[in-house]
Amino acid sequence: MQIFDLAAADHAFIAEVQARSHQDIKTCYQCGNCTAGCPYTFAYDYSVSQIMRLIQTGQKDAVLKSRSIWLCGSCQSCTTRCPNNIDVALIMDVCRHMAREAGYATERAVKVFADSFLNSVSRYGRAFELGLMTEYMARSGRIFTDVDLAPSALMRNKLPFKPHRIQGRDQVARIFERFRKGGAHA
Amino acid sequence: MPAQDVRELRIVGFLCNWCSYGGADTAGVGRFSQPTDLRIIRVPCSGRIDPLFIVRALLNGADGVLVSGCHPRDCHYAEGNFYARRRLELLKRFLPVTGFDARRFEYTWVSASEGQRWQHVVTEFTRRIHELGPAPNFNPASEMDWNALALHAAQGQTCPCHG
Amino acid sequence: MRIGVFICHCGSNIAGTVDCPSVAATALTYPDVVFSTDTMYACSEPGQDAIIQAVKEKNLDGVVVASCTPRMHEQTFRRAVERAGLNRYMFEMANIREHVSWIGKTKDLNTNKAAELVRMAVEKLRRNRPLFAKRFETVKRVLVIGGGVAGIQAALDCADGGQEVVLVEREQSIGGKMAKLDKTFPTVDCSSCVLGPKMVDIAQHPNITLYTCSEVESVGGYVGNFQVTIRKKATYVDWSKCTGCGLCVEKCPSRKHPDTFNEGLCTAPSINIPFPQAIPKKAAINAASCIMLTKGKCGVCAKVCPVKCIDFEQKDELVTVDVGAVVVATGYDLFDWHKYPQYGEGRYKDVITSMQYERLLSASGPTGGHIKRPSDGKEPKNVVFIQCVGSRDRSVNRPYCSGFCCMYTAKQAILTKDHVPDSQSFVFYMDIRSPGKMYDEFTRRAMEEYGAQYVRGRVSMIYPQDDKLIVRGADTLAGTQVEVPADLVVLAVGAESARGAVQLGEKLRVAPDQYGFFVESHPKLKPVETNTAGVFLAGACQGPKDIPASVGQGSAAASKVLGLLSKKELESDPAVSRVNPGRCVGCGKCVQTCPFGAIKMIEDRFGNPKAEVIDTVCQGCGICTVTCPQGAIQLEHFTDNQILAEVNALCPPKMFANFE
Amino acid sequence: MSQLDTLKSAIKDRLGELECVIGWEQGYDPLHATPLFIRTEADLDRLIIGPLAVHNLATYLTAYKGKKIGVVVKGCDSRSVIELLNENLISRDDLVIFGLCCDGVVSQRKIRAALPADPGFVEAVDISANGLKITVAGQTAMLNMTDILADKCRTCQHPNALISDVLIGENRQSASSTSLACQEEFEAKSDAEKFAFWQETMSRCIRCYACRNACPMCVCRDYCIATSRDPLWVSQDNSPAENFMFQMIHVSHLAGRCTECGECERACPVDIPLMLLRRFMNKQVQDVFEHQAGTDLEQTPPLLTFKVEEERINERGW
Amino acid sequence: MHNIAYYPGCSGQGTSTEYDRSTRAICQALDIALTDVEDWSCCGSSPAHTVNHVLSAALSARNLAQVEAMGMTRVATPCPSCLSNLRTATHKMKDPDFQSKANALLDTPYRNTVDVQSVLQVLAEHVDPEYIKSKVVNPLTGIKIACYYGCIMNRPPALMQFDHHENPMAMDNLMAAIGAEVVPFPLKVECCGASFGIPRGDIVHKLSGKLLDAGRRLGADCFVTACPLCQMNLDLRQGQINDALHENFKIPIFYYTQLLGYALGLDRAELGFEKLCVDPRRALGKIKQPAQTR
Repeated sequence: MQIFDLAAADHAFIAEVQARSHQDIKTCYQCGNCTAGCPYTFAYDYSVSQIMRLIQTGQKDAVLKSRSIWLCGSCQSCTTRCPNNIDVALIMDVCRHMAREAGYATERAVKVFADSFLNSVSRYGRAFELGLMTEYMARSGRIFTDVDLAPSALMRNKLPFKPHRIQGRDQVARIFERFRKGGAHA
Repeated sequence: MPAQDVRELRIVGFLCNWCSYGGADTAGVGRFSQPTDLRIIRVPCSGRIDPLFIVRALLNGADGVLVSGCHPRDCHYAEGNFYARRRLELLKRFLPVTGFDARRFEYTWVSASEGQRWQHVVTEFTRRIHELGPAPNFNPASEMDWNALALHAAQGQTCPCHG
Repeated sequence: MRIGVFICHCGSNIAGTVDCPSVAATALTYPDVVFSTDTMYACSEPGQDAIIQAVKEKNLDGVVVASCTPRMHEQTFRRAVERAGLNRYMFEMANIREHVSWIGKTKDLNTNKAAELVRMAVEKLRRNRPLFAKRFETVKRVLVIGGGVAGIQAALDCADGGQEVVLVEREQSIGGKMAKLDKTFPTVDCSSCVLGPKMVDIAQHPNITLYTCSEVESVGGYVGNFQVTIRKKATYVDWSKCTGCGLCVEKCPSRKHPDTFNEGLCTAPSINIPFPQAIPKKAAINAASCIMLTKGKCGVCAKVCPVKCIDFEQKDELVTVDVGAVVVATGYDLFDWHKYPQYGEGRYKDVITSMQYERLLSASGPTGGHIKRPSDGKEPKNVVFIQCVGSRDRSVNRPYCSGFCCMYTAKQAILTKDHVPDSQSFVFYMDIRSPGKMYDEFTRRAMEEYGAQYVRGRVSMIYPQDDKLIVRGADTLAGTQVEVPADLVVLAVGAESARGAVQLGEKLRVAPDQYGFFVESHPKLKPVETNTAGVFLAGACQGPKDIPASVGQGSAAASKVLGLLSKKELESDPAVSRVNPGRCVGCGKCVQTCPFGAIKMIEDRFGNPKAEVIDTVCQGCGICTVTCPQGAIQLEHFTDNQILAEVNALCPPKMFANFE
Repeated sequence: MSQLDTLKSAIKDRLGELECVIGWEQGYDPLHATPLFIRTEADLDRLIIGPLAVHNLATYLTAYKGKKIGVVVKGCDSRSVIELLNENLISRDDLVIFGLCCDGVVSQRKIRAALPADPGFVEAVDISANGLKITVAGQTAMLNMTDILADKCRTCQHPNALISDVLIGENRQSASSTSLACQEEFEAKSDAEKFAFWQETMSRCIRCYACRNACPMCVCRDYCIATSRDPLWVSQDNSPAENFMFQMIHVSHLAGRCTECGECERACPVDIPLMLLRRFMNKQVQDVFEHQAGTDLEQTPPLLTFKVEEERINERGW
Repeated sequence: MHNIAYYPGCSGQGTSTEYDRSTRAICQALDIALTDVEDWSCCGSSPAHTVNHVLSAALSARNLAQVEAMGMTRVATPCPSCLSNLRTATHKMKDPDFQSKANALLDTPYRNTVDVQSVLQVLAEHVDPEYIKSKVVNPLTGIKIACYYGCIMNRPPALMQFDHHENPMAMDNLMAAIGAEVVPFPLKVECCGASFGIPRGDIVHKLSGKLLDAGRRLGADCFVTACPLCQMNLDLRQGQINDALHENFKIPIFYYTQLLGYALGLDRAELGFEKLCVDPRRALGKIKQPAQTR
């Protein structure tokens, strides 16, 4: 198991998580309610409450390199039931942002899927499912993803072959463009 | 004595002994840090606070006056804060006609257990007073100002009613 | 005037952020100050001796101590100056600890502020005058509100101490929450075996008058002389005749309303005696469900009653008693767990409260002491206990620890194993709070001897699956999620202030805290006193408490009452209002606003109406002083001139003369 | 029979049982009235009423406490009587009230301002419904009533005596307007302007206490806290701040009691517009407590009572 | 007659066209006029908020600004994911600092004057259930339904401000109103695996499988849902779930709008039952025909 040096807590990291999430990390008393309700716990390497604990103790690397922050489905069960009114799902989101910015992607497929999705939106203004699947398969190398579903979906006309190009797709593209330039944090 | 340090303004507090003075004590016991401007005068009950004390303080040059008592219904003397609420509300509403900035006077309720609330009230009120800055002197501040005022008054001035 | 000033260091509490010697030096420049010094601990014996010595040596006639809050040590120093031969009101305090050193970080600002507070105190002291207390007699009778174990203890101790006691209980029987319990921790002795004899003592004690089904309607007066009105609610049974034979209870045809004593686990007849050991053992009718009272026909109870004590016409009755002191022992209520929708909000019958579980465990309960789950009456095998339901939870505005749930849960886990040997208990906990004699050992026994599985974590949700309840929680020690298929889930609900506590507090002028628990006079030094003289607290009305602590406080409150009433006379605070008849125009505005009726109108020798204060009734609030436009009625020790002196000390007027 | 004759005969009927009846007579010249204390029927001949009878005679009532007297009141004056009764400062049994229905009174200040120069001694005044014809040194000036009507009459809501044993005259309509332009103008000024205004005004104040002495509600008389050492609220220093403190005491002690008769302002020798303070305070009292002093015999002054829930006082967010 | 801006969401154009069409059909039948948001774009869905909140808010706000340009103040969407994103953007942009950051990414700034609701909320709060009952021609008597709301329709409650966050009832009430038997489904707000279907199919198989199992234990003939993603996970992936968990679920997953349309007797072509992967005919066959009911 990994051994943490508590004296080497990264206080800047703690402060950044707090500032970006507007949540007070210290109010977490580790009751585990978030973990108890989290449907994704079985897939995590650190449970939600452990992520909270690692943030409390300033273990930046452990948090940002964890799988868990990528596998959170933002289902809000933790946030809804936290006895200390902490928006835990938001903190998971913030950690994922910070991990991206730091160049980590422990669950690479999840990241690639999100990137493919947004590329699709940036290109057409709306999500183009078939297109983003293609990009995802190409970039993740998982070329057989859900091929079993294709006949069923195609047969029922669930996947249009052409993207919906909206008139304002330039406006949407500019959103992404300005975002990349400005690197807006929040 | 006027506030000696430019960092401080002169804020006078009137607090009832049972609730708010206790709340201020609770804040102290909890080491809830606060600005130092406030000076607290302890009275048994907010019902003892004559609005004229507040007027006196303002005319003497106080930059802010803060009154705090027990929450309505919680008065140690059952009814004191009910009377206080009427008197203080009327003063608060009356101040604008005098030219005193009504924001320099505030009244609120803080119980003996509300140390954090007291810290919040003091911090916020002090911040407000600092935003308003030092209060103008009703009496002229220098001999020259005295003379100017006397001259102006002697020349007669336009009164809005008797024009 | 010759004033001495003492600036206390309070160790480093004050001296840490206030330059005490400099404050003392500044004080020497104030008018009438002839002596000024700093001292390490003014309240200590050497500190007080130094004050006394200085008064004598320097011929002082007034003393200012700058130290902690006057709410802490004003009395201490007043006694000290009295020992030095001064009147106790020739003393003022400047609060330079709670209001200066503990809240400000900048030393020069703190030092200046401390000096100004001392100046304020000096200016006030210059306008003080000696005041002398009046004496008055006390009523030798005490009111105890609440007949739970704390109230029972307080009542018995007061009664044994020779005082008359009036005990008022809202419910039909005394006994409170403890009467519902099966066993008690950490001894696992029978609750009713412990409490029962005390309840009987209440009924039989010659000094105790018991009013059940009764509430305090109003309270007037002051320490030593309270007037209390008690509302005796209609029971529709003449208790002077009722023998408690129970025939009516047996025959009552209306048996559908929830049995509150059994926490709604079963129903009760409309005329009922709540439990076999009830004190008083008298029947009472539930007006809301009684067929006679709701529909005008039936009357079976009246027909079968051998002593003809049923009275459908009975009305509420008001009783007035004079008492010298009041003990408040109104206890607590249980948190309403429906605020946790993730636990089913009552949709799942086999999710019950710990108090309901007590009733299931109790031999006098609805199942005769056999654990049967409500849904199908089956004996549960997997029993899950969830702690901190309504405790330590900000999201439901209950951030405090209820204190006793850890212990009663351990007890219930032990009893579960006793009742159902092949059962398995699971206890979801956050931390185990067991700081009492034999307490931690007891929780260890639950785990080690009785095999209760303690799981550290909260429970996020409960949902039914077939005839089980799936309890999904966390095991934070294992670092993951856990699920238990439970047959019964027991919620360890926390304590909250008793319903109606805030309203009672208004009547008694005892302030509740933000959660509705009554505030004691001092958390350490005056735990059973309140800020209203003559009103004392016992038990969980002051904050969640277990049985030993409640009993201890009941006795503590009783000792305070006995101490108070043992004096033949009490001294009134001389800081009361006083009328200057010369200035009084007899308009009576002060009489109109006084909340205590402490001012009366008299005629002077010329027949002019004048106001006069009744010293022992006046509580010293000063509402009258502000009401009087002539300033004819002044609250002693807080006169207009004294407060104006403080204002002027802080904000000196700019005089025209200053420029001449 | 004219209103005056009706009044005279009514007073004559009751004079026997009374120590005196307070009314008005001509003062040092025909333009000025002065209070008349009627003790005999002969005194009755000098009685006048009308637009020159400006004084609020209720001011004298507390001085006669314990004696049975009569008083002539206009609508506004009657409010002072009601307020005094409500505060137990006078006894209804000792009082016979001759109520008038009033067409308004003049402002001497406005008359002075309307005349080309200070008139000095006025030779004759001819009163008509439209105004006054004033003769000074043989010269005649016609002044329109609308120009010289007192401010309080412009907004008068109670022209008919609200309380009386004998009511004389026919009911008059209350004024349509309830606000005065000068008041609104002043209130609209900035804090700094108002502050400077009072600074300057208060530097004129000579603290003669005429405002206080003229006030029917100032019943403290010799025991006013503005002129006592114990308690010592105001120093002897004649500075604007001390003068204003006195005025604040006055306004504060009138809170919820002032009947807006305007006597304070009328009495001021240095023309301080004290009614600016009074009217503003009364408006606040009306807003918060829905209270208008001296309009109802059953009312309690708002600062002598309270409600547990004050509908019109909002908790400020702290 | 309510006139509301309508934001269909991308899936309405692809994987859940039947949801979009049936939604439009029932709204028309219930006198709710929907005006499509002009030239709407993707709200960014989960991928956007997992990347950056300002970006996510800007993508949503572009559409809300479009609603403002249409002079409307209320927009409804059938999709909970869109709903969550749009409402989050509205909420976050109440902070002026955040608002200026998000608006800096946009051509047309959003003034934050639009109220966002789900179509379900519009039906639950603005249409009298008695009115719906009165319009029913094919009551769903005989069919047992598990209502599944998904995790973000009602959560977090402070943001969504609709129905109950642990035990929502809006769909239950609607289905009961049209005559169906609603089973007390305990996992109404449990997550189905959300958008992990593609990158982490195993997660969806496990979580959605659990839901199907709970429904089957209660004897539900079918599920109804209000979420395209949930529907896709439960329906399109039901075969994958069966393979992964060695199960044999055959539970059709309807959109609530489809069954509502059925009960209202709307044109079958508008309801798109043929788009469902798990054959719904057996479940629909449980519905007693009006003649039999009488």
